[in-house]
Amino acid sequence: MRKLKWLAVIPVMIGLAACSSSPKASSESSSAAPAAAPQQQLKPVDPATVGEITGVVKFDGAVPHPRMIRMGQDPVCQKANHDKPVYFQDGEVNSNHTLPYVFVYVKKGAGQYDWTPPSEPVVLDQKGCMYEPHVMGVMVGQQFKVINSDPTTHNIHPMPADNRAWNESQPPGAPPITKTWARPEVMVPVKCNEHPWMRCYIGVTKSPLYAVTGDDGTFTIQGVPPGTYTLGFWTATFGTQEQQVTVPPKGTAKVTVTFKAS
Amino acid sequence: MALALAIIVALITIVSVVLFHVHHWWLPENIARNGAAFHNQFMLTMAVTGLFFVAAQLSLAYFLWRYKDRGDARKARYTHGNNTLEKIWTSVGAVLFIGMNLLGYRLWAQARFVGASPGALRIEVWAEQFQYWFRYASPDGSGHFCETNVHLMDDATGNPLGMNLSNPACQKNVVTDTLGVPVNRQVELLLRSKDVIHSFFVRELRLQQDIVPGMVIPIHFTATKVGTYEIVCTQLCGLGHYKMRAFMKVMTEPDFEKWLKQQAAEQ
Amino acid sequence: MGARGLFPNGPRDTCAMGTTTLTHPPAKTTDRSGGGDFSGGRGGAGAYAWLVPDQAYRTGMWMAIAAITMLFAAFTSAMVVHEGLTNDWVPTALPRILGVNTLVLLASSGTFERARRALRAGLREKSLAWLYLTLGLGIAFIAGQLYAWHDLVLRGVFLATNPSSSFFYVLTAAHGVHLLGGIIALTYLVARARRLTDIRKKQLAFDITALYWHFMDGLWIYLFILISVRV
Amino acid sequence: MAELEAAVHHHEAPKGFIRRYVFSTDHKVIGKQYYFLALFAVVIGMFLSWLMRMHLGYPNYKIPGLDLMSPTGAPGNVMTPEYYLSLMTMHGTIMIFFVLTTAPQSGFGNFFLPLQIGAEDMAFPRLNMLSFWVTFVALMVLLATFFIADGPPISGWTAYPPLSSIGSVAGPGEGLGQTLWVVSIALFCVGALLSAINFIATTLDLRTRGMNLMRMPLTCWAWLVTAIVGLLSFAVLFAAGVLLLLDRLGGTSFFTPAQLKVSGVVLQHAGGSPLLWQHLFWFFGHPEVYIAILPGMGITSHILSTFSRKPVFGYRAMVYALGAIGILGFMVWGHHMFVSGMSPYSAFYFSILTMAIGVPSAIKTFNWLGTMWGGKLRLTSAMLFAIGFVSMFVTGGLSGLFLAQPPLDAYLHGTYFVVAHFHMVMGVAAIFAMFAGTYFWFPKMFGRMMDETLGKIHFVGSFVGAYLIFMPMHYIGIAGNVRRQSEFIDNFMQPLLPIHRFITIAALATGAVQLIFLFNLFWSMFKGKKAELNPWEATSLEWTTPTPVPYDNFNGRLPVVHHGPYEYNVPGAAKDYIMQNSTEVVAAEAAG
Repeated sequence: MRKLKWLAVIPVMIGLAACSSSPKASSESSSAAPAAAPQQQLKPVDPATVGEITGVVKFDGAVPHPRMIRMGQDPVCQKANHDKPVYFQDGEVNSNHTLPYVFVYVKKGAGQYDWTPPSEPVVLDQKGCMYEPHVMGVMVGQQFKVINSDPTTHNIHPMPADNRAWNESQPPGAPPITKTWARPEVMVPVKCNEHPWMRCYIGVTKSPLYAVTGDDGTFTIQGVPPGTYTLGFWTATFGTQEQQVTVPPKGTAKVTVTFKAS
Repeated sequence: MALALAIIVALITIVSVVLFHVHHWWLPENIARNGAAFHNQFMLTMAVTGLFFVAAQLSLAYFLWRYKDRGDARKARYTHGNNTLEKIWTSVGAVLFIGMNLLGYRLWAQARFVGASPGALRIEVWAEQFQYWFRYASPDGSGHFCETNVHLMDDATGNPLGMNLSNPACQKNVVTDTLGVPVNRQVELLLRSKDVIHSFFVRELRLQQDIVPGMVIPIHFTATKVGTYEIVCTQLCGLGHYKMRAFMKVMTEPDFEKWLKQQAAEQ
Repeated sequence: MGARGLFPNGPRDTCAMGTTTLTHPPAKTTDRSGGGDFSGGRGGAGAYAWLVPDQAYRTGMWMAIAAITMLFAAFTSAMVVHEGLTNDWVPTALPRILGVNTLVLLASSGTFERARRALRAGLREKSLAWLYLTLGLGIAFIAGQLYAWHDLVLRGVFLATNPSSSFFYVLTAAHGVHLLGGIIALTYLVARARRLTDIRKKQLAFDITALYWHFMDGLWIYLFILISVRV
Repeated sequence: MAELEAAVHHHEAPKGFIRRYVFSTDHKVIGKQYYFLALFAVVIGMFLSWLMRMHLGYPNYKIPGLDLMSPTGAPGNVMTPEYYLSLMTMHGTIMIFFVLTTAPQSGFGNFFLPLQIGAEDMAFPRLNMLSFWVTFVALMVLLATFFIADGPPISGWTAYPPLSSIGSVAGPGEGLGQTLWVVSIALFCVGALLSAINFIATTLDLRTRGMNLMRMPLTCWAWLVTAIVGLLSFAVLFAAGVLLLLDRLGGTSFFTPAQLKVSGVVLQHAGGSPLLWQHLFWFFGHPEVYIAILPGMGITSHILSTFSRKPVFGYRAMVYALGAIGILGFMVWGHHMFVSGMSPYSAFYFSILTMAIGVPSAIKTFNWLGTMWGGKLRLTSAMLFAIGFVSMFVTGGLSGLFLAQPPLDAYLHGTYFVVAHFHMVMGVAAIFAMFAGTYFWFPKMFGRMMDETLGKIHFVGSFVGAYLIFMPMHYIGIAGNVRRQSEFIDNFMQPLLPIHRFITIAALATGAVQLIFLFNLFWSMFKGKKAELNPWEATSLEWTTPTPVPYDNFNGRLPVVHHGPYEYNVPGAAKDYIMQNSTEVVAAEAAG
């Protein structure tokens, strides 16, 4: 497709538009999305009936040997971590054979509700030349704020597939960068162009029904209206999974998933 | 006016020369085996250019003052030039400039025309935006640099060079963020880049070479003094260019071996 | 300082027309001697001819040719260097029609020359006929080049397919654009041929366009040989 | 009688304002348009250098209002590293293309070449108009990058691929900004090529009677050689620009190697060569240095002779030296690439030729000194700036002898020593020549005199200031201070920071001195003393025609030339100068 597009450019270059390739190039538009479904009436969430989903994400396999981050080329970063070793977070496994940094979110089933994003922003901090948090969620339209707590210049370079990419630097003393995300996307990787080891992931969702597992591998999603959902589990290095779950009114649904070593 | 200007020109000339001469801001210490030859060539060039500089500027100053129109009856000299003079300064210039260049030939030839000696320690240098990586074949000098795969490269999981970690040859390779080298032993660097053009510059080695993607560029040097020196990138490589640097640790041979083993253990 | 010093003796006063110096082409001095059409003023269309000697137009065209030569020298040396530097040079099989196109362009140079000679001989109608033929051949060449691209496209060879195809498209496109310039000049000549009554001006226009046209022809031969060998 | 004839041959300017001053085909209007375009550009370029210098000297200082210029480039008035690089790229591009290439050649050249050779206009007036407007559009396209989301490109004026060829993945500004940059440069090439064709045809074919080549003022020679150099080099840059644009937009791989991983993305390119761009770019880039400086050499020679009241010393040698520099200029591009990964053997070849180019440069210097030697110097502002040019050219040229030697360049390359070198030799020197030309020709261009006292203050401030800015850069360069860095963060650089502060203060002060010039320029345009016909008692033809210069330059009557361009103080002559069109016959002239 890409090549066809450029084929179409060649005749333009010499000012002739009548090259034989134009009918082929036009086929590109045929894959356009079908017309949007008629607007559904969105229901408000009844706070009296909501329940929650809790669970744990386990890991089956040998605990991998943690890999140390080499920050030797920015002494500011070494100093910020008091010269203690820092380890890569992707692929990290908790000592109790559970996984941290798993993004758990309602993938299907919550579309009929009216979710308005909270007014307080989600904050991404840059501290000790690491992103804090490593995995995070944000709602479509919610304020997303980036701050820099390090005495060195950072660069924030999200590389989304569906949202608008941006690439801005944040020197120490610069004001926070505030953005919003227009479309749901799981996950948006974020790079720092100044410190190649830095990376975090942002899950952009339509609902606030998401959570990230902690250092015991557990998670809790609160405020879930009763119903049946498909949960999505995302990890940086062990792949993704899905699971059906039914939440009773005012009740708790328990989930356990297990990832295998790749 | 003319006198004041002449004095200004002369003052600028003298102060400039003095500041060159006092060496307050000067070449950093030399730790390269061929550093003395570099220094000689540098000083020779400094002498020749300094001579021209002082002569030209002081003549300007002198002419300003001496030939100023003072409103008297003196007439300007009517001449269209002098062919003998033209020939003299053309040939003097040619001999001096090109001769000086030829004197520097050996220095360049030693550094670049001749490859590293067989016993040299080979280290791969990988540059990326905005970091250097150094790869050693193995802690004990055996083995080879294993194949890298661009699709496996991932800085955020600790595999910046894209080595296949299940490959035994790769497991032996040691990747560090500091260039450790033994003192008084020739080192050959193989320069490679993952993305854009970078550069490898160690001031104390008087050595600078661009690192070009798609090419493997060998350079070699012998460091003669133990210490830690800075490696900087001098080729504009993007927004983090200003902080793209690494350190070179020159160590005694036993220290170097110990250091490399420790690095291997930390992999 | 008086006005005399400011406006020293001009050509008329010295009565030394054409003898004091050889740096002037005769056309210019002739114009200056007072016989030319001075009434047009420089603001009006087509009124420059009287003050600019013919030679300047020729020089201008030669300089344009020099610049285009450098442009193509850059492209082609880039190609040769590129081929030498990379180890993944995949040659592109050339479309057969290129040979035909070459002959067409060569023929057009010939017909242009006939048109020019006819004009010299004063045969205006004949000259115009040859000119039409030249224009037709030029357009045929462009069409042939487009067909060559079409041929490559059908084979799945595009601009970005590999370095050799990139260079093929760039070289042919750059040559095509320049030849289109020649076609525009030719069209202008054809359109103005009957109205240009000043035979000297007409010859000048013919000469300069022919110079460009032959250069384009020669350039194509060079490119054709080069891409036959390299691409 | 003479007046009557003039009336017969006289040609009037077009009446409408637009045809007369905007889309004019008159070389004098176009010359002024180029001059003011360059003036506009140089003000912007200097402003950018102020911002950079402030950041370098005082990295923590928040420049008030900077976030208005670029909210993402300077959030909270803190300059980001990429914005520094954007400013640097734009400073270099604007200064080199739109100031140094534009003012001395297209500005003064357009105005004075036809006047000095006794022509009524350039050979192709409409082409001339087109050149200017293409250049104008090129500048607008370049400046547009300040107003797009990502900001101007960050790859420097040399735009080395792959940084410049892979799009926004390489960093901010490398998306649309870099594309606009390439388009702007390509347009500039077109303008420069058209202009060069015009200059050459005019010089070769429109000279008036008696004006044979060896009677042309050295300014005309310089413009001619520059035009030829420009003709041959801009075509190559244009080609390189087209290929770069195709790499960026067309997915080709002329300059972009295969298997690149940038910002975590594996790029789809087939295996181009970054060095290819460097060869093409510097094949243009080195001659470009001479495009910037040769007209300045011509202006300097002209003015030194005029105000020394003495013929140019070694006129022929000067012409040959100009030619030699023009030819050798095309053979030395590799000296920008000693450490680029190019073969070390060719580095050696390039270095020898580079040293050879020092020879004609030295010839010119000696001849300038020879011109002043034994003269009767009138120290006008123009003369002072011409002398300043010689001083700067010598200083900047000599540091080139270090950089021309590969083993020394392997240390100095990429340090402030290089910055000092090229700013001295092609920046300050060329700008001094522009100042000299402005003070010298202002009476002809605007009919009034510039204020000489302000001019002299301007000279002293600029001369001393330029040395205070650029001499210390040699020292920190030798000490190993790397260029193109937005901050000096490491311990190595810290001791050099006080010098950077010193340079910053000197730069701000020297910049402030330029305000005197701007004031003098615009004030004199309206309030200056009315100029006499030949205020400097110069010999060349532009001083034979009244000011404002008639639309057809010589009122329909072209002058006839009987003398060389620099006949000052000829023994036995009536005055201390003989104008080129004078019919006075002096025996000593032939002998001299």
